Amino acid sequence: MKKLINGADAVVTDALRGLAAAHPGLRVDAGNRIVVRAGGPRPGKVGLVSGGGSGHEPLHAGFVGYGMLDAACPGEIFTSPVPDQVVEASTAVHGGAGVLHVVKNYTGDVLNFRMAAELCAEEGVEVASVLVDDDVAVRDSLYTAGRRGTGATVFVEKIAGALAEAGAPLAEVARVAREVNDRSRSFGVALSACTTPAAGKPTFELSEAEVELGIGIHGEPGRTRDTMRDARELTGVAIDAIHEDMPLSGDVLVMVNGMGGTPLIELYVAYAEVAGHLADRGARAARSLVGNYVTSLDMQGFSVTVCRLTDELTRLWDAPVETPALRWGR
Amino acid sequence: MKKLINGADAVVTDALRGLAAAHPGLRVDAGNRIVVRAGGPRPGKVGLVSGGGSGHEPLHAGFVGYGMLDAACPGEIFTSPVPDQVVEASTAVHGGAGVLHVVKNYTGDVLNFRMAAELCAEEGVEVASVLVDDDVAVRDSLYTAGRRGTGATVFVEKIAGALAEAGAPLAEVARVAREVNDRSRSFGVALSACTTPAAGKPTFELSEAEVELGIGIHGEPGRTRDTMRDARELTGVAIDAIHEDMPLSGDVLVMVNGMGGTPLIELYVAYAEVAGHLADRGARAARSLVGNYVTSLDMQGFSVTVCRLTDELTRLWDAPVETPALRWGR
Amino acid sequence: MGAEVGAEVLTPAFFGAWIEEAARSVRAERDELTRLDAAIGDADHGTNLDRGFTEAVRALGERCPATPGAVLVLVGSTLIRKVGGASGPLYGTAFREAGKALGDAPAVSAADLAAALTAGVAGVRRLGSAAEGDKTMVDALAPAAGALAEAVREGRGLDDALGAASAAAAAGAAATIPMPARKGRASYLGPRSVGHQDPGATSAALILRALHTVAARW
Amino acid sequence: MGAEVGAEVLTPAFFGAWIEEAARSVRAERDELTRLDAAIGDADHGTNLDRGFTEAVRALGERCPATPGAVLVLVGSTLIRKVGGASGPLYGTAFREAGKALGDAPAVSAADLAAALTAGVAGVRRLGSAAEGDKTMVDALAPAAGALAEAVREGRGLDDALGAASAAAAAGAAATIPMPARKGRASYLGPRSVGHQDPGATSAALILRALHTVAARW
Ligand SMILES: Nc1ncnc2c1ncn2[C@@H]1O[C@H](COP(=O)(O)OP(=O)(O)O)[C@@H](O)[C@H]1O
Ligand SMILES: Nc1ncnc2c1ncn2[C@@H]1O[C@H](COP(=O)(O)OP(=O)(O)O)[C@@H](O)[C@H]1O
Ligand SMILES: [Mg+2]
Ligand SMILES: [Mg+2]
Ligand SMILES: [Mg+2]
Ligand SMILES: [Mg+2]
Repeated sequence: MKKLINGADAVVTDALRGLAAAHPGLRVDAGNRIVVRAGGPRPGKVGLVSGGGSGHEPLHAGFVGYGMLDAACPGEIFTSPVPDQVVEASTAVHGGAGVLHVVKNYTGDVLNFRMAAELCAEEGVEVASVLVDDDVAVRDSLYTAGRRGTGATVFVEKIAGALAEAGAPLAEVARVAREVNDRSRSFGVALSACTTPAAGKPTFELSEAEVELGIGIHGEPGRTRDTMRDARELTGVAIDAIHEDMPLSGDVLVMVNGMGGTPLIELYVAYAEVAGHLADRGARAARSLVGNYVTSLDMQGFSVTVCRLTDELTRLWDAPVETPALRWGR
Repeated sequence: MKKLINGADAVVTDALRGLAAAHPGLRVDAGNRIVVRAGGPRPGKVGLVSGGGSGHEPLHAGFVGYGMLDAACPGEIFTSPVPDQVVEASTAVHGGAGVLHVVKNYTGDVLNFRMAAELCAEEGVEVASVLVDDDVAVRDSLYTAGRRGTGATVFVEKIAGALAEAGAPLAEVARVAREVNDRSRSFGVALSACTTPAAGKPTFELSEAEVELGIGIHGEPGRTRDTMRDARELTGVAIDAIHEDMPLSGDVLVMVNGMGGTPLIELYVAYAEVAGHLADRGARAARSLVGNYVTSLDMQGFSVTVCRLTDELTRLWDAPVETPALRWGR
Repeated sequence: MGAEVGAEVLTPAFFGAWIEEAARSVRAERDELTRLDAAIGDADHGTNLDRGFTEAVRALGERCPATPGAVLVLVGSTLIRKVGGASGPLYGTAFREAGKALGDAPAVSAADLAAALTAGVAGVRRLGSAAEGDKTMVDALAPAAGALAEAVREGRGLDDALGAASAAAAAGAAATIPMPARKGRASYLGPRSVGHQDPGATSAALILRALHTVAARW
Repeated sequence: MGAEVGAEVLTPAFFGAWIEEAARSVRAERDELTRLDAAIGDADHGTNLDRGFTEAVRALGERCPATPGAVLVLVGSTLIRKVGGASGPLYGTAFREAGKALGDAPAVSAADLAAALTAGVAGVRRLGSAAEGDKTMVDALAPAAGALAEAVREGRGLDDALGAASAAAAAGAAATIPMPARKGRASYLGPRSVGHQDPGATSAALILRALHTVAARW
């Protein structure tokens, strides 16, 4: 393992110091691991708080800013944040209109955010939570912890963030956040495993001829190991899996997301195929994102996330946003 | 080698198809490999054209749009474009006020752009060229092809693009482009080599204990092989090399750039150190970019580029830009 | 050695020694726990627990709680505040519930400890809604609580009783190997989780073994 | 075999055959050229030239130029239009300058070819400003042009003369191994470029060998 770090224990704190130095629009508490929009809470605006393990950059701290998150709580690498962080972030952004927690569906995230929400309630901060669980690779939710939250998190945070910025009440912001999640599905493929700084070696081994299909974003192996194929076929597997779960039609918002170690040129190759697969199924990629948004350290691979748009969602997607990783309209 | 592609020969064309599908603001001719801003040339506006080998994404096509490039000509992987591409792009964006070619200093780029400029002149398109040569790792330019053009290309394209957008004449746009280059320096470090689709294996081998110092952006080995060190020391080597060549002081624009295979969390770790090293030398990172901007396929590593700002350059850097990879202010 | 089962010999110092021994043991097995988690999870269980128990030892050193119950509640709260992930709230709740079950007695008996462990396991079950056989820490904790309660009922000595609990936890952890996971991250792997020992069950067995180690020299 | 040195026996078909043979040879050595370029450059020389010569053969097939000069000018223009990189303009210029030197004669002599090769090399030098010893294609092309001119002056047969040119190119390419590069990408490596054969000199030797191969069976 070779990483551009100062030691496994220092990665998260150091990266937060870098984030603070690079983005004066963020207030970063590197010690307590809280990233908040500078300027303090806006009275009457619903606060949006998310968080999760580190190693998925730019998620979540890279989405803190105008029109998206008010605060992010990064945990250790692949480890959900602790309740204290979430409570502190929630009170910091509370402008009197309540706080929405955007929680990816992992046992750790769910439990820590749940404890935090209870503590927030004790402190008089009204909290609503939305659970993101878009990953169709996880089936049989009776026998699993349920679907993982992956790429749709970006859509939920952007769209709910736009509505919160427009001054909508907590219930409305929560409603649209849930709607985005309900209308979104993801599927991921790994060409190589990632290496956590603590483990120091890849979480699994893949030969030159193999891929993992249906991976999550924590370096865990996927549902199945399969033979390596070209971009057209691999994206076809992803779109098929999504389409089978949620038939695709009409205008969609689509993200081709890199897992951290895949260069942009390959993501554009993949996007060309995804757009084609969507068209074949009668859907139209009305809006798109191509790049590294929800990563898994240095993993090579990609995920596809599709959201079936409504006019409202499209309008909120197009609304101005100003964060380190997503910016338009201002 | 495992890549998310449909075959080594198809990569560039496929990626351009993906770029076209993802960015309706671009007019992409995937066959002839020309990427132009939609909407055609604006009469009286200087056209900005750049190009170079593919494999450096988002450079250059990702910087085509309002306030930056008018056209990009992507060559094959790591191969400069041919004169025909440059001529076609130049005539396509010519609004009567001449065209600026932004050329990275490589023999191939220089020769092909020079031939293109001659052909443009024959067709009545006035062309000025600016050569970007910011890489301090290349010394003794008497015995080399001269310094390579690397990270400063982004600064040159952004700042000259802003001036062109403001309606400045060709000579002015060329002047500021040269000034940005003159005030900018870069240094790169590789933790691993990249693999070109055609070669199918890494261009060099590095052990777990080694790094290459002073690399370019084409997978070539650096000036020296050295022992792997932590982020603080590796960024120190880069800043030292830059500072030795161009003493750093005052406000600077700094980019910590990933080579394609290094995740964002590590780039932020590196940025924290770079900001510290700059402060130690009495310079202030007044503006910054952290991310993958001038890549080398899947190489792991980073480069640092520093530009000593003036009030004019700061103002032009801050001006609105709307491209796939760089966007603010609109 | 071998205090009477009914005797209230377990002081705050005993519980502090337990947590110190657990911290030592987790530190020693950190990389192995992470390796197990890499196979069917996300490769952080060792660092998570190491961080948490290190903090717990520090917190006990700073605050020196006066009752066994307060020791365990502080340990649980510290784990919740410092670990994160699934195991933070789960272990944190286990220790907090166990501590609450001990009330504010200045010293407690093996029978009290058995009841506390049972309360702790109940807390984990409630929070994580995992049943035995789901391939989680419950598969080590539940048999351990059962074995301890049984040994106490049978009137066996402390060392002996905790030896039985520790052995039951180890056996429970080993028994997770052939199970397909139904809770936590490993469940995403479905049948591919079979053949690997659950990291949380493994750490639970370590923590029970630490309890026995401390009891044996008490 | 062995036409008179003065005789104008080299027809457009001869030059077409040369380019076909060069294309075959570049295709066969493509991966080796790329491997050499990976060591001290950017791993594209083989694909660059393969693409260029494939296009050159296609262009000749479509347009069938009527003179040797027109054949070489078309080849050079095609290389410029299709190759890119450093080698595209350089080889393109070499062929274009050589073609222009042949004028519009319907067939040319070995002496004409020698002069054309000299003109081509001069074009490369002018454009790339590399001298012999800089570890570039010039290190193969210049000795080849010299050897051909010399053989022609000595009145040797075509096969023999081109054999000498090909041998000189091969020797020139091999001689680049100990050189530190001063032009092109390899120069960035400074002393680390020593010990590797220059890819452009290697391809130049291949192209000269193709010329000899075709002459030998003409
Ligand atoms: N719902 C649950 N109930 C009980 N234990 C669980 C549950 N989910 C996960 N665990 C335990 O947590 C362990 C993983 O802990 P850890 O790796 O620290 O957290 P995370 O899974 O969030 O990375 C698993 O091995 C398992 O024993
Ligand atoms: N200035 C120059 N003069 C002559 N030949 C050169 C010069 N620069 C480079 N070359 C030749 O070009 C070859 C590299 O060609 P190629 O790999 O196709 O282009 P690039 O270097 O642009 O990738 C080198 O091996 C060398 O022989
Ligand atoms: Mg975790
Ligand atoms: Mg090249
Ligand atoms: Mg884990
Ligand atoms: Mg090359």
